[in-house]
Amino acid sequence: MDAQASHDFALHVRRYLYVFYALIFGTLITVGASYIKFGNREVNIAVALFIAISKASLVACYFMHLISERKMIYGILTFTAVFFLGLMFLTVWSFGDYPQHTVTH
Amino acid sequence: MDIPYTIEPRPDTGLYNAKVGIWLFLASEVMLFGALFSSYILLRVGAPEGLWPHGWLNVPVGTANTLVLITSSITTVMAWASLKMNQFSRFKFFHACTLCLALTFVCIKSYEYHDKFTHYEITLKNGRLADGHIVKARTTPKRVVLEGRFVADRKDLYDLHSAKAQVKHDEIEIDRADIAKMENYGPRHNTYLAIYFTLTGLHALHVIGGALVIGFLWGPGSRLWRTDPERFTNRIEISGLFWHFVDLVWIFLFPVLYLL
Amino acid sequence: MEKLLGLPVLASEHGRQVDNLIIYIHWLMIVLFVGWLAYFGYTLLRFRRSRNPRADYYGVRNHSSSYIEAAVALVEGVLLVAVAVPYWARAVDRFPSESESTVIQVVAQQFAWNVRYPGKDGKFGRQDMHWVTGDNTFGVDPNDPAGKDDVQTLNDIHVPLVKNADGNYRPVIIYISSKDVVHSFKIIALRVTQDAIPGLRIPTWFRPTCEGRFQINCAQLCGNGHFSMSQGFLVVESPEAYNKWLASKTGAATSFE
Amino acid sequence: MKHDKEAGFWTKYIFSTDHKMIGIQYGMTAFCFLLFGFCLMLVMRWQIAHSGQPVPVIGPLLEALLGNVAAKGVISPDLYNSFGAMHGTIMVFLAIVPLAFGAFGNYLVPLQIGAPDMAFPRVNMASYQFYFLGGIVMFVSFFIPGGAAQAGWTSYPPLAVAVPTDGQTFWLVGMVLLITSSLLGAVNFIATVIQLRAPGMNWMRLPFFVWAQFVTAFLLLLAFPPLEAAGIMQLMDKVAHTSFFLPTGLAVGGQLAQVSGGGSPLLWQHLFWFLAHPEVYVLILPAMGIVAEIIANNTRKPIWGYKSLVYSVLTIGFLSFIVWAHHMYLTGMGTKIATFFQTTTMIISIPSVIILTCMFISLWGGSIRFNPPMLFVMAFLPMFGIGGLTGLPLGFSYSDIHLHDTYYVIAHFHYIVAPGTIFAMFAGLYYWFPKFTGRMMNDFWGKVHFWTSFLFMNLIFQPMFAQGMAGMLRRMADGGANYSTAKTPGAIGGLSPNIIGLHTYILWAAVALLIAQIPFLINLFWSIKHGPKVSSDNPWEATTLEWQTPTPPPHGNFLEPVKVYRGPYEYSVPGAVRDYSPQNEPPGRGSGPKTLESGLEHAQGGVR
Ligand code: HEA
Ligand code: HEA
Ligand code: CUA
Ligand SMILES: [Cu+2]
Repeated sequence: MDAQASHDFALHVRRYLYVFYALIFGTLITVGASYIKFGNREVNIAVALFIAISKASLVACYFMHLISERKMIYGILTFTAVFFLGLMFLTVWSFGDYPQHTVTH
Repeated sequence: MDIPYTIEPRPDTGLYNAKVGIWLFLASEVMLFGALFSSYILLRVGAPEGLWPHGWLNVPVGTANTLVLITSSITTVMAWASLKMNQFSRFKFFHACTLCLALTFVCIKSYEYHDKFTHYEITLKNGRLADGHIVKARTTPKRVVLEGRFVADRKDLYDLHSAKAQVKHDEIEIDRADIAKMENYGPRHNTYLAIYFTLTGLHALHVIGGALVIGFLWGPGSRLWRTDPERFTNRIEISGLFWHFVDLVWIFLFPVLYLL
Repeated sequence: MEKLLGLPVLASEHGRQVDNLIIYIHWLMIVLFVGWLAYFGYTLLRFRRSRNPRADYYGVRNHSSSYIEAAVALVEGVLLVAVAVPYWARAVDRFPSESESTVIQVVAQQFAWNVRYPGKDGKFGRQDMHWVTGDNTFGVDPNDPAGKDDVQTLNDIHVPLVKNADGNYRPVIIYISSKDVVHSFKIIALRVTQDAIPGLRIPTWFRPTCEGRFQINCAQLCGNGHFSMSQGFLVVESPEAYNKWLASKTGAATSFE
Repeated sequence: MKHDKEAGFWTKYIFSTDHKMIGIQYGMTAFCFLLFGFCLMLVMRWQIAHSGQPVPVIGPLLEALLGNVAAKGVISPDLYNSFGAMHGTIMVFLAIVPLAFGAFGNYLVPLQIGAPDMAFPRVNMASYQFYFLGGIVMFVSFFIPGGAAQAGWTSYPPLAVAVPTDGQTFWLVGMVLLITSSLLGAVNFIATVIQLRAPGMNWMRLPFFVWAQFVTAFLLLLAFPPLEAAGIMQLMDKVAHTSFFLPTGLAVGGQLAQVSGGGSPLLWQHLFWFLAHPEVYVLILPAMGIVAEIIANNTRKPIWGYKSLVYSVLTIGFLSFIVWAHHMYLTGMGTKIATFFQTTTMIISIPSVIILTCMFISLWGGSIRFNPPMLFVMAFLPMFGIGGLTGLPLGFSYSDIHLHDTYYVIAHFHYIVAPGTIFAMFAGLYYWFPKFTGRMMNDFWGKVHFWTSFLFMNLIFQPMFAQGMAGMLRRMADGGANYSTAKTPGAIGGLSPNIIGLHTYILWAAVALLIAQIPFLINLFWSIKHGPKVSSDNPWEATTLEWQTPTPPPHGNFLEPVKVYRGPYEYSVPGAVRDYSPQNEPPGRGSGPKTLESGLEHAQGGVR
């Protein structure tokens, strides 16, 4: 492998380290945030999930190189994402929409 | 005719076969854990008021484990980069770290499991509840000794975040005669623990599986480097992708199960 | 058309629309099927090898078929918007007021139907799942007065056939649940089907239009006795007979066997 | 070929990584399960028609094998439920899917796209072995104490958890194995189609069969994992006594269940149907693919509307993920959610209409050869039509009130899977048999097989519509006798004697259907050894690539690298000498200019 290429990789490596620090930081603030009382729990959930999603996307984009992946992969993952959301939301939704007067316990 | 594009990417897709394969596999994994996450949401939303546990898991330990997994992720990607930069020994070093970290993760996890299995909730005949870790040494066939506390209402056991939950734990002795029901914090104890054990158990299996693969590629499998470095690097990339995914799942598991 | 499809006898008001919808769709199906079949038979004869040795590369050049497809879509759309959705909405989201109706609770079990009436005070006793025991099927709070006069029967539902002030037959509202596995409360002649799902108490309602003794079916596999879960009957009778029957039951409530 | 000579018996037949051998293994196993599933059903049909009477002939055998669930050769309700559940499971997961996807797909997809093999041959082998293992587990479960799963192929909890035998546990383990197998297979198929298409084989030149398999693979890949998750959870409920699907206050058999409660039975139903609806399209799409191939070949003209076929199958694939709750209309659904699922259900029926329409119109102007494969395909069209059309009244929640869980549903889907998919499988076997073996199957006996099967299939399933309309319910161990007017005099809504009476006819039609398979079996096995040898590698004069290989294809399939010049169905090209122009035949050479592919575009009209 020629010098140029390995030089690029040195750059890559530096980027990986930054991501690493970001992830550590993210973890710590998630824990921190969970001890703050935002009034109602929903806010805590929102915050925690937001951080989790950003961490996840860091891992996906840089460690898994999704940031520079091929169209084909994007296609596959988009469909997966759509169906996953479909599964989750439709199911949750239908648990919220029973006939009138239905008693759930 | 041999199978094309096992190593070099196919021009129009720009991918080699295994790359497509692993991403498809990961797609199915997304649906697998996705379904379990959806179930988690439904169980949690469906739980009666005040009967969904909060703060039942040890946050410091969980945090430590999260950091362990994240670190293993960076070492993995480093290992791959070293191969790209043609530095085999560095690769060996980094993946050695990965393997140790994986082991650490599993150990910590099993410690946490053990902690739950030795934690008991006892319903007394008079309706009161005792809750705490069992003290094996001093528990006899006649009496049970717990490192814990008595409570009147079940709800008091559920939200350990709230201020009043910060209670001191002392040794309590209970005569087996007045025990109505005694159950440890195993999967069957409630739906929270059920989904906790299922999700983390499945995740742990993935960790172990990934570690085995990486272990193989690190040990005997690495001979391939001499004969066919290109292919070997690809294999490391593939196994790496899987490992990152496992890490990624944990990134969601941790807040969802430990913090919220 | 009912005859042709062999739809069974009908004894409820909304059942008419159920049957109509079934009939409309079957018209669509028959038209499509016969139409296509005719075309199909014709082509098979006309273009068989012996009669047409050389095939035509292009075949049909117009897109009249697109119109057929569009038509199918259109009919389905109309049925959906004009019939299926509104009637379903009426069935599950516009219940008659309970004061104007006969309100009953049914809890299915392997392999029978527990029935519960509110009793004289017209109020069901407070219920909660944590009261449920082997013999307290409905999970009624034992120390709630409203529960004391509740009437409980097994496999035996009676409802009166009377006209309300508004001139319609008095509706029947049944809250359906199950204490063990999933069953399904189905009365064919009344066109009523509602799964009995443990952990949910789901209401369904209908207006009987004639007296009679109706078979209650269990339509969901519920174990090795599923096929024989057929002792349940719903009797639609005159108010007098109904009141007499109810009176004969009163007081049986306190013991939950 | 060189490779084959090296390979010994084990590597060649048992642990083969050659997609063709794996395809054949799949086929053999699946056919056996198909027959087995049918035999289960025959026993059930006897019990339905003559409940309580010992099964003739095999009654004693059953008692010997299964013990007192079949005491005196009489089918007990428990055994009936086991057989019902296993018939469904076996037919869907162990017979049709492995046959349509595992066997035909494995053998043909690489050939049709001009690839030497699957992308991951070893994964392919593993996929078969997982399938085989899963099959074993399912099969063994019949013989454990208490017998196989009894909660229907849908395995609804709490019943599935409450049934006191281990059959359900075996079922769950078996399912996890089968799911793993399908996932490996799906990954392999998709990767193969994406990566290994021969030069020139661009997406719009893929045979429709490959498209169908491609979409099928995606359905398996993304729809199965949720069921796997659900299966794991039910396994936990069964062995670890968790309460994922068990609500609070459950009182099975008199006393309170010793579980924490807090779960939801409907959760399972959602996760199950999220798989099971796409699954039903997994059962039909490959069949449609086979149908398209055979129609094009035997009408000697291009499939009409190739593009719209492709878009329709993609649409079906996409929509099939968001219609699942039409199986749950009567579990208590509000208007909003019901409207959503009714709408999607209606929308998804349109692409099917389009597909069938294209098939029908393809016949116009053709020069139709009526050989056994074509006959089965010609039967497929109206049979699928009936099955599909009867899906519509089920698709509206309001009419489903009357039809839900009646024999109308049974008839609906059997018209699609039995005279539909099974016929397509037969057609495919007759059609590709020369490629598999290098010999032809007997025409005459093929036709006998067709006409008899066609007749008896309809005699079996047609009456079920009437029974369903009259309100006869599924899964009745006595065929609904308990609900007959005879049993409940004076009650309104009982089943009339002539509705019950239909059982006898169905029984004998089913027996006759089994007998009708004998000519097929003999024909099949006889032809393998003694059938007339094919004169050329391309006996049907087809255009697709699988016919451009030696017969049977050697390891590695093609002798020299393939290049593709035209669309899949270039039959009767104007100006060409022969009435078929193989995909890999360079332009000019008597096959007409390659630009004629655009003629295809024109033929199916740019509009769609
Ligand atoms: C391969 C299998 C398969 C296929 C393709 C389908 C296709 C369809 N199915 Fe079916 N279905 C099943 C297998 C299948 N189904 C199974 C196994 C069950 C039962 C599960 C269980 O409970 O055990 C079931 C149950 C089932 C239900 C639940 C019923 C109930 O339990 O109450 C519903 C409800 O919406 C439904 C709807 C549909 C619809 C709208 C289609 C549509 O996709 C159909 C579209 C097709 C057409 C509209 C035909 C178009 C053809 C023409 C227009 C040409 C006509 C020309 C001639 C006939 C010559 N199906
Ligand atoms: C793909 C799916 C599939 C297929 C093909 C079939 C095929 C058949 N099914 Fe079944 N069936 C189901 C899926 C299927 N079924 C499901 C999911 C259920 C619901 C289960 C439940 O309630 O949970 C069901 C339920 C079901 C019932 C209702 C039971 C009940 O509710 O109590 C009935 C009743 O008659 C029935 C009958 C039949 C018949 C007569 C066939 C016939 O068409 C069979 C035809 C088979 C052949 C003609 C054999 C061909 C094989 C060969 C020729 C062998 C070749 C061998 C070698 C080469 C080695 N099936
Ligand atoms: Cu109760 Cu079936
Ligand atoms: Cu469906």
